[in-house]
Amino acid sequence: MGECILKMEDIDKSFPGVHALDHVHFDVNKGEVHALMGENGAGKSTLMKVLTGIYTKDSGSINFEGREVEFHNTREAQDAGIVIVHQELNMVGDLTVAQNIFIGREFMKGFKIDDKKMIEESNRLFAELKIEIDPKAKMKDLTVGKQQMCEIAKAISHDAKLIIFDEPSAALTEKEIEDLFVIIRDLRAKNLGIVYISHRMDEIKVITDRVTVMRDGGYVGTLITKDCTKEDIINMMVGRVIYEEPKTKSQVAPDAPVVLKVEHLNAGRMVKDVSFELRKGEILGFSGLMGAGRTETARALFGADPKTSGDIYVNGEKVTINSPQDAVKYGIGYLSEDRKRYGIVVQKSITENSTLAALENYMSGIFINKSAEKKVTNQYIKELATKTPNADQLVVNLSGGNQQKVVIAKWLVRNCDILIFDEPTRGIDVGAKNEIYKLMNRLAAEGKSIIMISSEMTEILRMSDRIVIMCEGEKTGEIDIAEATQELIMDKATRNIE
Amino acid sequence: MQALHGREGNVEKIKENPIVKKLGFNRIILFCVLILMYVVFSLLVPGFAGMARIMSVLNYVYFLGFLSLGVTFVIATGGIDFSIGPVMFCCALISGYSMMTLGMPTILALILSIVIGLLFGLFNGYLVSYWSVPPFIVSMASMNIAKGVAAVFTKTQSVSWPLKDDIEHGGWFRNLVSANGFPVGLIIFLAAAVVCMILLNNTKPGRYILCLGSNREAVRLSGVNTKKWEMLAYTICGILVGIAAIFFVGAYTTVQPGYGDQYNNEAIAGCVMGGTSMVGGLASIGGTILGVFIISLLQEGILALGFAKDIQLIVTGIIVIVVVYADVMARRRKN
Amino acid sequence: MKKKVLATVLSAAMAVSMMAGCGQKAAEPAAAPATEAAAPAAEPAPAPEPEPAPEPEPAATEEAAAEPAEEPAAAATEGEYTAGTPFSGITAKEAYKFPIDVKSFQSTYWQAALAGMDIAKAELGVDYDAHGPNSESDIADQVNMLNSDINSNPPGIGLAACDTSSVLDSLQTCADKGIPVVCFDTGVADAPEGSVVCTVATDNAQAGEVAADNMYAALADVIANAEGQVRIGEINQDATALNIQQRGLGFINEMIALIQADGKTVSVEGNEFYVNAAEGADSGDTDVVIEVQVPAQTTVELCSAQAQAILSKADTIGVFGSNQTAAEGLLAADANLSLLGSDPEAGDVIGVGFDAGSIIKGAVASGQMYGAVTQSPLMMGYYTLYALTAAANGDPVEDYPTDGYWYDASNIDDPTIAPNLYD
Amino acid sequence: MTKKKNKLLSDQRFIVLLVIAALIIIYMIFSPEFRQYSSILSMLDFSYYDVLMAIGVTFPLITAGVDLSIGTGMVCYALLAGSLIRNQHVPVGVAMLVCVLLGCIVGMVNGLLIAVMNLPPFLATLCTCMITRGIGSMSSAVPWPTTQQDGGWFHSIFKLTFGTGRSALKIPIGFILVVALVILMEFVLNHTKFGRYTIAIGSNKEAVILSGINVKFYHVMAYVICGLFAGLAAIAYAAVVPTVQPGTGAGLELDAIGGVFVGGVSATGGYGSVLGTLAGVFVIVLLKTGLPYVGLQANWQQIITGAVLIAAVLIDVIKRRRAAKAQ
Repeated sequence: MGECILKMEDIDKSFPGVHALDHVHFDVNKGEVHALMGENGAGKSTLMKVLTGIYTKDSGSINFEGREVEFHNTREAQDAGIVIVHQELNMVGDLTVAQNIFIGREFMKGFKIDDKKMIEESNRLFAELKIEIDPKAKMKDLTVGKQQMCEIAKAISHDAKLIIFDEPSAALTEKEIEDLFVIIRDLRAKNLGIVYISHRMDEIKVITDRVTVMRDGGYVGTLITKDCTKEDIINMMVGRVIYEEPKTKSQVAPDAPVVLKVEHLNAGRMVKDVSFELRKGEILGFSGLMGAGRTETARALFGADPKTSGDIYVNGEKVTINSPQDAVKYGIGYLSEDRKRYGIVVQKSITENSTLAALENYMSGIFINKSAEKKVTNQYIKELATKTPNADQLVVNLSGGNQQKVVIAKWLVRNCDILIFDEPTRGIDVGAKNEIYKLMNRLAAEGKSIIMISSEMTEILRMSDRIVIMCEGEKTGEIDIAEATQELIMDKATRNIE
Repeated sequence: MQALHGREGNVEKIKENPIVKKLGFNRIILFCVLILMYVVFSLLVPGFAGMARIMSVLNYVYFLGFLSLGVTFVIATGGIDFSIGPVMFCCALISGYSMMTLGMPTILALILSIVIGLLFGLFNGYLVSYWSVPPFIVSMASMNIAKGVAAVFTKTQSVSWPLKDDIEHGGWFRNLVSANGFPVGLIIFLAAAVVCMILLNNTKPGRYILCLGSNREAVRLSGVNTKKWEMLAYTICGILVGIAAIFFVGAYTTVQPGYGDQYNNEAIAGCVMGGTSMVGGLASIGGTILGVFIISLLQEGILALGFAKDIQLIVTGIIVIVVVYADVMARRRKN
Repeated sequence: MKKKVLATVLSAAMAVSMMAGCGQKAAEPAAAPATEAAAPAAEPAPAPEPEPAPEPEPAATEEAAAEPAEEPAAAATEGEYTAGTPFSGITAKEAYKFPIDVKSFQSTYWQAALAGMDIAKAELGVDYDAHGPNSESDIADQVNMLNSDINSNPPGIGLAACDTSSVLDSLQTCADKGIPVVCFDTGVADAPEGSVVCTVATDNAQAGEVAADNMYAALADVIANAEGQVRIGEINQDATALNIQQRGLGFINEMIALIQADGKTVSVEGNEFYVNAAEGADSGDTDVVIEVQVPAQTTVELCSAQAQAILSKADTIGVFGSNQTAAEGLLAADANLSLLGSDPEAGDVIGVGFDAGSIIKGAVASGQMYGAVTQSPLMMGYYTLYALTAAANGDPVEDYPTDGYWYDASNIDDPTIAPNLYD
Repeated sequence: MTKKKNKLLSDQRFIVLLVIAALIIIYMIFSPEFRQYSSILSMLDFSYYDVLMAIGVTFPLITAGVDLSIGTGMVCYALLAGSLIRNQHVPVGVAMLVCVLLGCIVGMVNGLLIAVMNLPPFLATLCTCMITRGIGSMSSAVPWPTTQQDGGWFHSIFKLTFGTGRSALKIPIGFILVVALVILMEFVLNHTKFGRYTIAIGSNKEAVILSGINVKFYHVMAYVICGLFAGLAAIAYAAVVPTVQPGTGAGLELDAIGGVFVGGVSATGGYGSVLGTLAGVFVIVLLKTGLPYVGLQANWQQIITGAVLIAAVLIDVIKRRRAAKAQ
């Protein structure tokens, strides 16, 4: 193993209300693949953003190639040789693949950008990666998986000394992942430092040399991969948090009535002939790769996006849902993965958000009955244990977990019986995560029915009574929790892809 | 505004005071600015403090105030309406022509003015909400259409509304603006403002309009018919523009086809100055009223000092930049 | 800032008019238009050489222009203008300061009026403060300005109303407060008793008639000998301002009368207002058509678009632009067509303008524009200040109509005309 | 190949070209006057400043911003430079430079307000619109030199005139110039860093920032370019308008911006083409200058312009909806 290329010491970073990084240590050697692990919200991405200059650290030191560095933007980090393959795709949809890969460092011929050379270079890169993508295609026309590959190609095309892969595999098929590993090994052989962020334990075992585990924004420890077991890592990740016991069998009564039935749902190119049933009191997990069409299915079902065909039955009755209004009318509530964009009205108070979907119940005449509104809000603040000074607090000032609780309160105030949770714990710190799980289980026990879309395998296995697996817009499997294993789910999730 | 950046701690303390919170810190500052301006002008211009000046400020406040109130609703949804000025002229022209030339009774003409405003509001709102045409382009188009329709209808004639003594033509309507020196218009304007305030803060439409300005998708996914409420905001704006037309001719008598754009900027400036955010979701009727008063007072004061309209435009422009920048900074600090 | 700019322009205007008055080397009026265009003899240069002007000080340098530029100009003309008018012998009892509300500063016309006031100001030892809205259509702004002036209780107010109805309320206040108002450029017909003490304005209908008379004189033979229908155009910048309406109708009605007197038939088409207001027009297929067009807004480019449409019609024989903007629009339209000229027999279209300004003056001098009617803004401003002073003194004053002059290449340098041809 | 054909038919620029052709044919059928060379010349004369403004404003619009100050700005520059010529006897060439420089400065101010101070583009440029209108109104009406006067040479930038009078040969080289500028800017948009980042900022500003590009600089530049073209437009405006009048100019920006939208720039930014802008502006110009020829009263122009604008954007909206449905 080579010398140390990166050493981050005592990194501390706070956001209003959140201590995101608590004196974290992290180091990477040349010719090493170093895994950075932790639950959602453990601080992995924040740490990498501090490293690449997107955030500025509050204290601590970063030492890169023996020099003390502090980057102010990604450009400086890039110039120093640190590149990052982002988890959220950061692509300019209106530019072509080649233009995206070389954005910010275009080949020039005088004043003219040498698009031809950029296309040639892209082709060379893709050949190296053994993937087929047309460099002249507009980025927004590609599938999520291909966009992810472009991100990787872009990172590799930099003359980098340290490459950070932030959950690169979330959108990739098994084959693509294998290709990726070949590339990573290549890079390792070239004596580069590589940071690999992932949830998938088996990947970690296969590709990495060392593992650093983070929890609650703090540093837990570093292990040599080949010397440790999966369980060691999991124990470090989970730590003091006692999670809900993973379900071993469905909690749903066998005679529970079907509350929602979806038949042959088609919408755009991401939802193809999807059918499933949801029973009263059930938590139905939706698993699959990124871009498998789960969110699209939920949105089409909810009426948020137009659908081409398909029948929906609520409590046995056929219903027409063409808009969220219709869905809400039939007691369906949707909690988006992107709360800031689709869930909460950030600049408004908790009260205003809580009653948003059920305002008509809090009117006296034409006026809003503000005291009734406040009463119900306070009731749910208490019931869901939302941490806030008062009900007038603007939602923007709450932490992710509490924001999620406000969204849940919104649907509970509306008295929805069917709740669709799309990535319910994304962006929520670990402590709050378990609260959300508990809450979901309680809701199910109280007779609410829940569809839970999740990319976190542990979450799926921990929460679901039954699991629907999707791939490329189609439903590829449906397994009872009793039979579910990670391997089985992964197999079905990549079934359609050769 | 400078003080804001100064002793941060003290300012924060003041901001936390419950009374200040209720009224809104920015509004208190605006109010102080307004009073300060009045004092400064009174000191600089002998006799400025008289009633006559106030009446002349009020004349400007009325129509501009109604325009600003209207556009506040639109901006609260995150939209914009550049057609309010020309539509106001269109209302006044068509209804005035119907009254003066076609012999329509005054009361009907007044109603007609509001109806025309309403129709333009519906038109704008429909295209913006149901067809997702960007508000800016819609208002550009309806501005052209308002000018054109008014000119076609009046045969490119300017229309002069009857004077107070012109009983025969229904000069009584001027009593809505001012009766025997008593500013009736102010009462009506403030009453309308109170209605708007209640509408915006205490009713369902207002709540939805504000929320949808802040995050349209979230509101839609909460099962709210966002299109309906967005269209309503434009419609309310249209109605208020129709009323503004009455107060314009009540104070200034004559409208010409082909004009009116000059009032767009001032109305929007008044609204934004009052703290209604262009990013949507934040609107303050009280702030809008203060903003309108500041613009009107500025106009009168600058004239009284012997400068022309151009200085007023420049000063207004700079004030709006400062206010909006302060807003942007405040927001950034929060996040 | 504004005053400085204004003063500079004013003094330049004066210098040029003086220059034009002195150098009597006008082009021969009979010369062919082509050669005239080439000969820049009477070209109103942008006052590059102030030397020939009979002024003791060079007015064109900025410092000189900013402050006392008016005095020498006034000195040269002292006493000349008031002789024979009701204003002779008036002196100010106090150093009054009058607010003057003009329609706007958009066209140089108003600067000429202010130049006239500057002369009177120097003679009388009074002062004035002029303001106007950004554009002649900003009616409300002008009312605010007028009210603001009233509120400062001045000894008198000079007013050129953008709109005559909208100022009535304010004029009532003037009457109540006893502030005398002198209307200039535009009279206010139903002004309340006791507010407007006198009006100094051109008789616009008569000015329109002058334009018609002169145009007809040039076109009579063409009309008489025409085989088919011929067309006379009129561009009005709007159909709303009273003075434009009067001028436009004065032209139309006079033209109708003249044509019918020669036994031809004539009809009016185009803008509805003018068509309906025209008196005595025939209908059906007539020998002469008078086409009136009004642009959507009072900008030169839109006036020009309208003028082009008329000019390029094959049967058009004459076009009248009824104010500075419309006339300039007409000239802009002719930039590509080159149809305007002073020889109708040779197929030239007779263009008649209104008011002055360097562009129109240049075109008249070169013969591109057959001629134009100018009001006397200079005199108007001059007399306005005298009337105001008299009213402030408490002396009786009466209306004073200023003349509309016809000018063409032959008399553009005439000393009685030239001072009114502002740049 | 067939794919290409379909693409051509759905390209808004192609539709706009068809509209232009249709308008011209209609005018020619109904108005013999319009068939004359001089009519075309005049139409071109009055199109230059619109086209120049539109070329400039295409860039802010692609960044999903807007510049409302170009109309009043243009008049303001022409007035200030014009009074320099009249009162300070500044050579016309220098005055032209002043126009361009003023344009760049105002553009820079807009850019700084928007990109650095984060003001909403609408408000920032609304304010500079008021300010430039105010400054413009402080000056008095100024005619720039006419063709015959000293310094009148600048007219020949846009129109070469050989000979005099009716027989004079007039060549609208302004059109060639404008087309050259359009091609240049189309090249800049598609093949230079500035252009590429302009598109990228409009499409996904966050991603551009993360790519380590100095976004603020390029964002400001988009407004500077816009201002620069407003300055050029001021020269073109002074060349056709006999007297530049203070207090005017408000509303002219809408013709240009409308033209850009008709030309197919996406109202949400991220896509646009200068060639499309050229075509779009010509639709507006044809409506403005052409309708009088077919005997429509001026008021109808405004109504029709409004309708065309909405139609153009509706096409864009419907197209996007269809695309969204297909996703």
